[in-house]
Amino acid sequence: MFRNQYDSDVTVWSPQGRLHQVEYAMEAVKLGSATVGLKNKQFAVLIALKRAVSELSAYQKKIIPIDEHIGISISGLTADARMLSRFMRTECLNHQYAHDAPMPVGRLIGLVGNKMQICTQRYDKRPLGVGLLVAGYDDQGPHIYQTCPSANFFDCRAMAIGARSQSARTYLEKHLATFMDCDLQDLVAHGLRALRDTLPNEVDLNTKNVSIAIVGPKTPLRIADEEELVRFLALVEGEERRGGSATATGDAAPSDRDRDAPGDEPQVAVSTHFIFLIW
Amino acid sequence: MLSVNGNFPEYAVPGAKQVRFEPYADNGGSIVAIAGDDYAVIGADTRLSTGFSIYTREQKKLFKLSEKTVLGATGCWCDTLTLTRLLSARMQMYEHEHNKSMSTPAVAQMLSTMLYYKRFFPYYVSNVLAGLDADGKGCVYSYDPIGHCERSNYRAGGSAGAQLQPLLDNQIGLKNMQNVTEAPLPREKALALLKDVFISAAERDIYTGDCIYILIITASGIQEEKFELRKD
Amino acid sequence: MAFMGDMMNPAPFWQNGPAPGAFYNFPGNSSGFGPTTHPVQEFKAHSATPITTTTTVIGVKFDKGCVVAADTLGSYGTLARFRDCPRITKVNDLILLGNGGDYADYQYLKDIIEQKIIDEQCIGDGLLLKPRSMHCWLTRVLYNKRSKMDPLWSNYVVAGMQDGEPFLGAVDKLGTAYEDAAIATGLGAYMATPLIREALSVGTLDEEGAKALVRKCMEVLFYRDARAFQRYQLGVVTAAGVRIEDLAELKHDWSLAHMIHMK
Amino acid sequence: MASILVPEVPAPGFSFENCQRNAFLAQKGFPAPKATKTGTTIVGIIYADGVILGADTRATENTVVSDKNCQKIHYLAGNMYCCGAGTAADTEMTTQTVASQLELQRLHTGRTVPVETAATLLKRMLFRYQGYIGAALVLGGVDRTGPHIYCIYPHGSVDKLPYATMGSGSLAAMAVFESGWKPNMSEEEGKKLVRDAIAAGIFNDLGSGSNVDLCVIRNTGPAQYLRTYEEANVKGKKQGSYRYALGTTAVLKQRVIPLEVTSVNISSPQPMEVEPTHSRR
Repeated sequence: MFRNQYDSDVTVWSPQGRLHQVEYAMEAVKLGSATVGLKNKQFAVLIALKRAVSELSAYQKKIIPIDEHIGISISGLTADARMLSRFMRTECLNHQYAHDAPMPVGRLIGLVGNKMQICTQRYDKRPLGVGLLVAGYDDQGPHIYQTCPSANFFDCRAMAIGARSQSARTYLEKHLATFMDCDLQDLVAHGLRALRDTLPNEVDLNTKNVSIAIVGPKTPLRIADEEELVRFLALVEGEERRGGSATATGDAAPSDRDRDAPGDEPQVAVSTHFIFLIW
Repeated sequence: MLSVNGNFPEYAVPGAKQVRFEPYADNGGSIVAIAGDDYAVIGADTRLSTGFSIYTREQKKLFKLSEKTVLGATGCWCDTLTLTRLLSARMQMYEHEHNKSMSTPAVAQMLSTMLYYKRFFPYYVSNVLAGLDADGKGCVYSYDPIGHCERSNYRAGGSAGAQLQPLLDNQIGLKNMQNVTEAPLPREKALALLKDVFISAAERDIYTGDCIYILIITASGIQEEKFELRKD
Repeated sequence: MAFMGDMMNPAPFWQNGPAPGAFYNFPGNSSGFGPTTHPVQEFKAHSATPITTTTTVIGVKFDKGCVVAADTLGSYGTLARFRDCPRITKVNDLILLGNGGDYADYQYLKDIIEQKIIDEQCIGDGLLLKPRSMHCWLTRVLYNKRSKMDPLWSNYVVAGMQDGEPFLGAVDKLGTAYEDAAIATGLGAYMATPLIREALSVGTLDEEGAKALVRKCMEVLFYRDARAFQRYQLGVVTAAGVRIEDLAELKHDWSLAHMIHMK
Repeated sequence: MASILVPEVPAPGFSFENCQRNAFLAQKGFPAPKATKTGTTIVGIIYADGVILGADTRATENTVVSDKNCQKIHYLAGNMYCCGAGTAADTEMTTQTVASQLELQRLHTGRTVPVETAATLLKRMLFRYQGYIGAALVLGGVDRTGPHIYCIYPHGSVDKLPYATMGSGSLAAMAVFESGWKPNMSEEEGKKLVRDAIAAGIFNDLGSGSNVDLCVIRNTGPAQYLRTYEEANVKGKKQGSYRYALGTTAVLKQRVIPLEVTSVNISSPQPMEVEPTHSRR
């Protein structure tokens, strides 16, 4: 089933100047459960919503540690994410081996971007169907990066990707100004609230479906264990939920607000960001 | 053609001459490791030297590989540096793949494999690995440069290893003694013994001296200690 | 045709004297005839010998930075051949690099390092290579070359500011790396380090004290090292950046010579 | 010619009879045993009224210290001493040989032997043996022509200098002299400088170690040998006790051999004539 006749192959342009296969790949990100990343002056935090495929299965891992100072949370094709995370881990190890210093986060993202770009330009390859939120800490402080199947990457202060993540972004945008100066507890609380906004009303965050990773100065990347999760979840427990966000199909309505997140809205965002942005 | 050879004695002509490149160096240093029931102590001197001169008096030769494992390595320092870097990279890969940190016996086995991988261009390193095993018992592994591995409770290695091992055999192994009862070695005694044997080594081995850097591995973590030796 | 030597089996480039005319065809000198003490051409001949060489490079740490000094003589065997071989370079605002040993190998590696820095600047993320990373990278490069039995025949001294603290490290041609507050390579390892260690044992130095100490060491080396030279470079790295001073000329005093009489 | 009554006087000098055998053995893979080398720092300077010699006290066999407090400043004559580096036996024997020759010379002439005589004897001896006697010496002394320091190399070459160093720590010591020596130093300054030079060797050269020995030879008065002028390195204090309880060593075998004692009466023979005061033994 083709949406139109210009999407048979990654290398075929549409007359509007779009690469439909790449745009379809962007859609894959939205199939994954939501994940939120945000930072203050010291820490970068990833919060992800885990899904269980069935009652019988375990919750799918969403956050992958890359190095002592970098972690990623994924949305989209897990297998693609595993390939990418393996690449990132190798790069970090190589950098540590040759330079006796942790890989700067921005440079790692640059390499990931280059790697992902190759398969958007060759007919015998397919774009990766996964979006990443990368949290890292280096000499320049904490970082949150977002990468897309289109091989774009963005340096963000806060970001959310995945199913129904528009609601989380709305929350993040609203509170963006407060993040930089709040402490770690509040930062996590903000993240949890943002993530909770993506949930249907009948579901709430619990220790089983939430995963939190924190990285900061003298704090190697740590994925919160059950005990810590309980403490973090207690921060937002019982709060009134903003609600209304959780429509079953996710963020269908295109919006101009989330210019930081081209990945989510191919129809609008890609045409402005992906194709004409020169990095 | 005139043959000059044979008519004149062969004088060595000074000046620029071809030097055979020697890829190994002996940078000296000694290690002693002692394991107890719930601890392991490992110490190495901090003198890095070549020939008759000292590179530095404060080179730590112990590498914390994890919370439970410490590697002491002496010999050819450039090989040591490379080996330990590779080892920690491999350990991180293990951690990523298995989602847990490596146990001391696992590190011990991997080190053996990594050494044997270079069987015909070996790492010229004397390794002694100390740590706690899966049951929390202290353990010591010692190696030859090409990967032979042996678990024991005490071991001396490096430039004064041959002088210190008999002393440890006697004091800890209670070899060749009568009317002695084997009792678990308390930590304080092990530490005192380790310092004492290094004092003796510094007396007689020119490559051992300056300072001992000691790590004490227990279930609650790794403690550091330093102890001065003679500087000549 | 005797003076031509063995055309099929030419001698190595440098061997005790000018090979082309073979003036010095003394026995025992392998540029000539007959069996030699070592094979002239081995199966896989690498740069087994340094050709144009430089001597000592000294590095000293003081309270707020490091000083590195080296003279500018390039020796061609026993010949004092090149008199202007600078071998202290600024790598970036954090790193000062000194070298001693084969000069060609140094120039080769210097070009690579310079390109590495340009590449980094092109990324434009404002991050600078730090001395510890530079030190580690050099160690890897030199170790890899030695493992191929094709060494870069030189020693490096890396000085710099690592996160606000002075850093001083050395690497030799094998990839033997260490850090210390007093580093000297070549003959300086025997003659300069005793003086520097003695000075440091008294207390930490300030910048002027460290510079004076290094100048004294250069003078002593000039008296005793046959491959040393009176013109030298001195570089300082502090939090303010890297500064390489203009070539300095040693003051030397030979009045002592008049006191020496064999009778 | 030789008999028990008239033993043959051995030929003076070294015996070379095993040289060929040893060369053959070495070729077959049995090298000669290693001699003790004193990887050493020895120095000497001229100061205002005399000379000061200095030495460390470590002797090594390869990388093992074989003597922690050996003596490297050897007596030659009352007015001169000689520091030795290289093969321990060679330095000791060479200086002893020359010392006896100097004493004979002194008795023969009835005068203080000049330092130059010692230097000449030493260099002749070393040159004759073409470096096979591995003695590197710093000779210092005073005579009627003033203070002298000679530096004598194993092959027999000689330097006469105001300050000299030898041995594996010679570069470290020379660095100290090059930066600190000046003409007409006082005795205190001189001793300090020599101590510093030896200390530089002790701490920076692995072949040198332990203590500093000095020997001050003044133009006036006798030489002053300052054995252990400074204990540069003190042995660390042991924390444990390493005494063994009685009975720790196993007795493997025990055998009692009874001694048969038989008493014999010895009667002393009667002397021919008895001297009341002297008795012969």
